[in-house]
Amino acid sequence: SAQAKKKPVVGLVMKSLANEFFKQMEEGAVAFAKKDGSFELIPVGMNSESDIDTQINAMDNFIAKKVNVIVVAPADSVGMVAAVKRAVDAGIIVVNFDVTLNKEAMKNAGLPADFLFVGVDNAEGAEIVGDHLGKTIGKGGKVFIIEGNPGADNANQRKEGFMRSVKKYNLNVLSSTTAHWETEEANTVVTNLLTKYPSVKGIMCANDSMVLGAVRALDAAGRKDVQVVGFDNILPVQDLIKRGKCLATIDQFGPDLASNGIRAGLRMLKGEKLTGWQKTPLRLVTKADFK
Amino acid sequence: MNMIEFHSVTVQFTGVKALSQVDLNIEKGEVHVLVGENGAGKSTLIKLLSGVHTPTEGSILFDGHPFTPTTPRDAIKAGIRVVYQELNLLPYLSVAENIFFERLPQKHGLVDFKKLYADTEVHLQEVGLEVSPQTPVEHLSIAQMQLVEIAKALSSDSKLVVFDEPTASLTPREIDRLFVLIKNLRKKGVTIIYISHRLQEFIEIGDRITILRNGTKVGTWGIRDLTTDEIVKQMIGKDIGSGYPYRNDVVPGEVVLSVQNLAYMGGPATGVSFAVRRGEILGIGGLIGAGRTETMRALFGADPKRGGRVLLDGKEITIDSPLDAVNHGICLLTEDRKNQGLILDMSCAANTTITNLRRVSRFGILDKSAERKVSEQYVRELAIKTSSIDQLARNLSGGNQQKIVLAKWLFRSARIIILDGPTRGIDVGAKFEIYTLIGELAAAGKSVIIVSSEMPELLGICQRILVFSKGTLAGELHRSEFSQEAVLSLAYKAYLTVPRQTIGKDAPQ
Amino acid sequence: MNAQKITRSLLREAGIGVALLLLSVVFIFFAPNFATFANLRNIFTQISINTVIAIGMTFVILLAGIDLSVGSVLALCAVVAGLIISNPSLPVGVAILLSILSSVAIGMVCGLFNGFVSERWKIASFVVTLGMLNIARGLALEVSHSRTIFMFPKAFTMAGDLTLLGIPFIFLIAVTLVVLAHFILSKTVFGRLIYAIGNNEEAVRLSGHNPMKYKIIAFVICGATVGIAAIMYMMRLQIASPILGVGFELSAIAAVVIGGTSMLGGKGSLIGTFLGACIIGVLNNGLLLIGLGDFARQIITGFIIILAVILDTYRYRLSKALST
Amino acid sequence: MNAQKITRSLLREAGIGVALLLLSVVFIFFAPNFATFANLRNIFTQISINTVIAIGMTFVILLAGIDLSVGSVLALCAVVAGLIISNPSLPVGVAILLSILSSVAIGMVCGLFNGFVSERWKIASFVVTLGMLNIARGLALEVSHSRTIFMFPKAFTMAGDLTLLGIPFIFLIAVTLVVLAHFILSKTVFGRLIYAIGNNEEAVRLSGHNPMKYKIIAFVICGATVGIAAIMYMMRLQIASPILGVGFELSAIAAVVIGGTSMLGGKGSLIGTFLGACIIGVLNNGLLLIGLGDFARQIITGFIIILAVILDTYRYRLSKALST
Ligand SMILES: Nc1ncnc2c1ncn2[C@@H]1O[C@H](COP(=O)(O)OP(=O)(O)OP(=O)(O)O)[C@@H](O)[C@H]1O
Ligand SMILES: Nc1ncnc2c1ncn2[C@@H]1O[C@H](COP(=O)(O)OP(=O)(O)OP(=O)(O)O)[C@@H](O)[C@H]1O
Ligand SMILES: [Mg+2]
Ligand SMILES: [Mg+2]
Repeated sequence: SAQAKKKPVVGLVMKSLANEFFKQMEEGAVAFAKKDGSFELIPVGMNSESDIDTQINAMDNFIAKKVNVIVVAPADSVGMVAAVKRAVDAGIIVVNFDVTLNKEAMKNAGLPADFLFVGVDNAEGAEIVGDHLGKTIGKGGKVFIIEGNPGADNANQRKEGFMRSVKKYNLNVLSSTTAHWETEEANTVVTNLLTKYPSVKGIMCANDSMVLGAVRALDAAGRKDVQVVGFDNILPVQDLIKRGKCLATIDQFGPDLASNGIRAGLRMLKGEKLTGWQKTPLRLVTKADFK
Repeated sequence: MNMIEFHSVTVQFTGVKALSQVDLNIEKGEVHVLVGENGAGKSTLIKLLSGVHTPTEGSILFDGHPFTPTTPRDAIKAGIRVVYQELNLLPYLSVAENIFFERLPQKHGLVDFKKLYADTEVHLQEVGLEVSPQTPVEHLSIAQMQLVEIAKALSSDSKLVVFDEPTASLTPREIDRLFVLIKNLRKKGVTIIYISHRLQEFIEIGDRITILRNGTKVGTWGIRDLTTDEIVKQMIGKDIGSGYPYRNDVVPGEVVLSVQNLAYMGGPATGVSFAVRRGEILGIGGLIGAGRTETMRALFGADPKRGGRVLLDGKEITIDSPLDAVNHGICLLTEDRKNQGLILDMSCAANTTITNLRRVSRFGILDKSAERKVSEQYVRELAIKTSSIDQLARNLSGGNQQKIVLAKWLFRSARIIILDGPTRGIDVGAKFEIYTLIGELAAAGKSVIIVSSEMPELLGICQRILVFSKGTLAGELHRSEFSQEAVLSLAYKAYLTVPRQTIGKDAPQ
Repeated sequence: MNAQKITRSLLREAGIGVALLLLSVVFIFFAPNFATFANLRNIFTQISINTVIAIGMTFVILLAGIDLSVGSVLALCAVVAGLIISNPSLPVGVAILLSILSSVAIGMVCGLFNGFVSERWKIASFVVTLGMLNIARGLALEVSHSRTIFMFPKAFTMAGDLTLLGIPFIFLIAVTLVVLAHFILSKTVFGRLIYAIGNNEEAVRLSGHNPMKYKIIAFVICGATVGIAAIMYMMRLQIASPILGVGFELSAIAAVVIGGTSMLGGKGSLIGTFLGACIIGVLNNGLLLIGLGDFARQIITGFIIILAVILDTYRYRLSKALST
Repeated sequence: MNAQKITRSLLREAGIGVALLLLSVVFIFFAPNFATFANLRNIFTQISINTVIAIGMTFVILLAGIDLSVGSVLALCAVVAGLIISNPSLPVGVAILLSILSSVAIGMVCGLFNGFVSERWKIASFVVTLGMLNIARGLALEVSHSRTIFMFPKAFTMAGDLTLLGIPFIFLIAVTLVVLAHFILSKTVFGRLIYAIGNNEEAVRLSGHNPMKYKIIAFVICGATVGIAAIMYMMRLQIASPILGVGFELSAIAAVVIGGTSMLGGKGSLIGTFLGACIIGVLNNGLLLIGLGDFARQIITGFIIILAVILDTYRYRLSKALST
C-alpha cells in the first residue's frame, strides 16, 4: 500500500538462521518491528555461519533496493567492511551488531574508527563462564577447549576469553580442538579426547550446540566428574543445567540483540549521532537461576 | 499358418526412412532368412518385433492377433527372443548371470547359484562355449560374448527366435554347432528369422528368403528358387563378379615388420614370431580364443606384453601404447567396434578423423570444412549409408558402423595396417569393395595383416596365412598350399596334443 | 578350491581392508590408548551412523546415481521424530514406535521423490537430490522453528548407551543392516538386478525388465536407511536438531567410493563400503589420539584417504606378497 | 538452412535458457527492483566467481571426473596471494603481479596433483579431490594462521569496483573466459578429444591418443580457473580468508549439471554451464528480493532447481510451441 511505502525500510543481515540463537534473534526483531510499526523490516539469513558470500550479496541487494537502514551481523569482521563502506557511500545508515568489524580494516577502507557497534563482548562472556569453571574445578585443573570454526571471529574472541581464565586459574589446557560449532562433531571429538586424557576435569565449549555433544560423550563414558560450560543459553542446555549435567552458560539476551541494533539505526535515521561500542548485557546462567 | 504378418510397415527416423511399406509373412515353423545391403532395414524390422522401435505406419500380427509391443518385455512375454547384432551384455557380471538374469533360479526367494551354474553349463555346452559359468563377461572375447548371447536366447522356451548376424565373428566349428541347434529348434516347431551376410550359411539353413533393399521389400522366395548370384543381384541391384579380387600383380617386397617371440599376458611365454613384407597381405587364421586378437593387441601396445621384440625396418622399436604404434606407422582395427572402435555418440565425421586430427586442423584449431571433405570422401568411397556425416555413429546400421571404423584407419594412412575382423557385418557387395581396397593398399606398398574367422575371405585375398593354435603359431601356409582343410588342421594342432580341459583359459574353443 | 575362492573374493572386495589394517597398526604404535577396548567401542559408535547411510548410498551408486540429500533428509526425519517422541501427551511406547515409523517413512518418501523425479524425467540424480537437499533442510528448519528438540523418554535414550557384550547397540544395528544388505545384493534376484542395471541398463531393458522400478526402489532404500540413521542419531545424542547432518552426504559417498564401488555403477560391494566407513572412523579417531593440531590433522586426513585408495590398487601384488 | 541449424543447436544447448527466461519473467513481475540496472549489475557480480570455477569444472566433468576440492583450493590460492599482495615490502605493481601468478600457479599445482594421482593409479577423482579438499583447507588455515588477510593495495581493490559501460569488471573476466573456453571445447583438437575421451576413453586410446594426458590437463585447467576465481574473489571482497569457498564445489557442479552436462562424461557445453550459473544466481537474487522467509526460500530454491531441469527435458516440445 502507499502508506507502507513511506515507512523507512530496515534491512537486517543475519547469520545462519539455522542456528537457533540467531533464529531467536530474528524472531525478536520481527516481533519488535510488528509492535513498533513505524518501519518495514526485511530480515535475511544465510546458509551457513561462514557464508560471507551470501551476506555480501544480501548487502548489495539491499543497496540496490535503496533501503534506509542496514543492520548487519558480519560473518567475517574483515570481509564485511568493503560492503559496509559501499552502503555508507550509498547514503545508507549502517549499524554493526553482534560481531564487531575489524578496526584496522575499517581504517583501511576509510570508515571512522568509532563506527557504531551494538553487541556483547564475546571475550568477556567467555571469561566470565571460564572463571566460573576455574573456580569450580580449582586452580591447576585440567581442561579441554572445544573451539568454534577456525577463522570465525566470535570463535577467536571466545577462545581468547577462555585463555584469560586459563591464565587466572592456572588451568592446564590438555587440548584445544575445533568441533566447528557442531553437536555431532563435538560428541566425537570429546569422546576421543576422553580416551586420550582421562584426567580431564573441565570442558569449555565455544557454543551450546557443542555442549550437547560433549555432555553426551561424558554420559556415554560414565563420567560424572567433568564440568562443562558453554555459551548462548539455548533451551536444551538450560535443561542440562537444571539436571546438573552442565555447569554454566552465558546468556547474551539474543532475542534483544537485533532489536537493539535496529533501535540504534532508527535513532540515527532521525538525526541522532551514535558512535562507538554500545555494549549489550551478558549474564552467567547456572543452576541457581532455576531454583 | 503365419507366425508373423507385417502389413505395409513403415519406419521413419529423423532424416531416414528405414522401412517403407513392407509386407511380409513369416510362416510357423520355418527358418526365414532376411538379407539385404548394409542399412537395408533388417535390424530395424527385427526391432519392431521386440518393441525397441514402433512402426510409423502399418501393423503387425503375431500368431493371428494384432501385436503392438512397446517394451522388450512385451515381446518376451509373447515368446519372442532376439539375438541382437550388437552385443548387450553385463560386463562385470558372470556368464551364468548374463544368460539367466531375466529369471534367475530361486530357492526360498534367493538366487540358487548351484542350479544357476549347473544350468549354465548345459547351455554353454550346447553352443560350444567352454568357459566357466562364473567368468565375468568382460574377460571374454567378442566371439565368446556372441556365444553367450546365443546361449541366452536359447535358454528359454519361445515361439520365435530371431538371429541378427549371429555368426559374424564365429569360426566354422561354432557355426556348425549353431546350425544343429537351429535345426533342433525347427523340429520343435519354433519359428526362426535369420539375418546374415554369409551366402553359404543361409542357403544351408534357410527355408525361405526375403530380400530387402533400401527399406523396401524386393521379394520372398523359396531358398532353392534363387541361385546365389541372383540373390546378390537382387540385393544390391547389380551384378558383381563372383570370387575374390586377388591381386596377382602385387609382389611383396622387403621385410618391413618383424616380430620375435611376441607373447601376450596370459599366453605362452615363447610367444610367436613372424614377419610381414612390404605390399603383402598376410592372413591370420585360427579358432576362437587362439590368441590372434591378443597377439595383435600386444603388438599394437593396446595391452601390456609378456615379452618379445618388434623390429621395424630391421631396427628394434618399443611399443608401449597405441600412441607409440601409430607414431611408428602401425595401426589396428579392433574387433569390437562398439566398445573399442567407435565413439557412438559422436558424428560420423568426428569418428573418421579422430586418428589423424592434425590433418584436419591448423595450429590446433579444427578446420571443419576440411573435416567435412575428408568424411564425405570416405562416405562415397566406402558407400557408407548415412543421412549425413553429422549423423551419430550410434544411428548407423551395424555394417555401416564397421565401415566408419575402417574409414578412420584408412584416413591415418599407416604403413602397417592390422585389421581384426574388418568385414564383420558387412554385406557382400561392400565386402568386395573392401577387398579391392585392401588390394590397392598392398599395391601402394602398405603391409596388411588380416585377422579373420571367415575362412573363404582369408583364402581369397591373402598371399600367406599364419594359423594360430592355443596362443602359438601352429604353422604358415603359402598361397599354393591354401585350402580349408590345411587351415583347420593347423588350427586344431595344439589342442590335439593335450588332454581337454573344461575350465580355464586354455580350453579349446 | 573353495578356500582359495573365498580368499580371492575377499581380497577382491576387501583390498581396502589392507589399508585399514596398516592404518590400525600404525595407530596402535603411535596413538596412546588407541588399542583399548573403550576406544574400540567409541570407534564403533562413531562409525555406526555413517555406515548405515552409506549402505543406502551403495544401492544408489551401484545404479550410477548419487544422493546428495541424505544429510538434510536425516535432519528432517530426526526433527519430526523428535517432535513426536517428545510429545508428552502420547504414551511413551506409542511415541517411540510412532517416531521410529515416521522417521523411516519420511526418509522413504523423500527417497521416492528423488527416485521418481529423476527417473520419470530422466534427470541427473545429482540435480534432483541437490534440490531435495534444499527442500528437506528448509522443511526441517520450518517444522522445528530451528530449535533443537530434546527431552526424549528414558526408555528411548537408554538405547543409546546400551551395549551387548560391550558392543554398542547402535553399532549392532549398523552391522545387522550391513549383513542384511550384503545378503540382498549378493544373493537375491533384486540384488543381482541392481548390479545388472548398473552394468548396462540398456541390456536389462532389452531383456524385458523395467530398470526404472529398481532405480526408484534403490532411492527409497537409501531414504529408509537415512530414516534409521536419524533414529540412531537421536539415540546417540539425545537431541534432534534441524542443522544436523550437514556434509553427511560427503562422508557417506566417501565410504562407498573408498570401499571400491565405482561411481559409474555396476561394480562394488557392501563389505567394501563398510570397510570404507571404518577407514574414515579410525582415521578421525586415531589422528586425534596422536594429538596433532587441527590443521595438521586435516592435511594428514586428506593424504591418508588418498594413500589408502592407492594402496588398494596394489592389492594384487600385496596379496601375493602376504601369501608367500 | 544455416539459420535453422543455429536455432536448432542453440535450443539443444540452451534448453535451460528457456527456464532462465521464464524465471526472469516471473521475477520481473513479482520481485520489486529485480529489473533495475543496479540489480542486474549485482547479479552479474554475484555469478562471476561461480561461473569461472564452473568453467574448469566443465572440463573435468566432461571427462567423467569430479573436483570436490575447488572451494578449499580457492581458499589456499587466496590466502597465499593475499599474503603476497599485502606485503608492504614489495612494490605495489610487483606484489599484484606476483600474487596473481602465484594464485593461478597454486591452483594449477593442486589440479596437477588431482589429475596425476587419479590417472597414475586409476583412482576415482572423487576420492583424490576429497583428499585435496582436506589438504588444501588445512594448508590454507596453517599458512594464514586462520586469520583473515586484508589491506590490499588500492590499485588492486579498485578493480573490484571497476565497471565498463556499467558492467562489472569481474563479470567481463568471467564472460571472456566462458567465450575462450567455449572456443577451446568446440573448435580445437583439444576440445574434440575431451568430448571423445568422455564418451569412450578406450576407443580414443586405441585411436593412438594418450587420454591420460588430456585428463590431467583438464584438472590443471580446473585448478587454473580456481586460481583466477580466487583473485576475482579478492578483488570483490578485498579480503582473503582461509574459510572462504566452503560449498563452492556444490554450486559449481550444480551449474555444470543444470546446464546439461552429463556426469557420466562426454556430453554437455559451456554455454549450458554459463546458463546454469545464471539460473542459480538469478534464483538466489530474485527470491531474496521477493522477500520470502529464509526457510521458504530454501525450499522453493530446491523445487525450482528441479523444475528448471524438468523443463529442459521438454525443450523440444517447447521449441516447437515457441516457433509456431
Ligand atoms: N535410431 C536411428 N536413428 C536414425 N537412423 C537410424 C536409426 N536406426 C537405424 N537408422 C537407419 O536406418 C537404416 C536401416 O538400418 P538397419 O540397422 O535396419 O540396417 P541393417 O539392414 O540391419 O544393416 P546392417 O546389415 O548393416 O546391419 C540405416 O540407414 C540406419 O542408418
Ligand atoms: N576361460 C577363459 N576365461 C576368460 N577368458 C578367456 C577364456 N578363454 C579364452 N579367453 C579369452 O579369449 C581371448 C583369447 O582369444 P583372442 O580373442 O585373442 O583370440 P582370437 O584368436 O582373436 O579369437 P576371436 O575370434 O575370439 O577373436 C582372450 O580375451 C582371453 O582372455
Ligand atoms: Mg543390422
Ligand atoms: Mg579375435
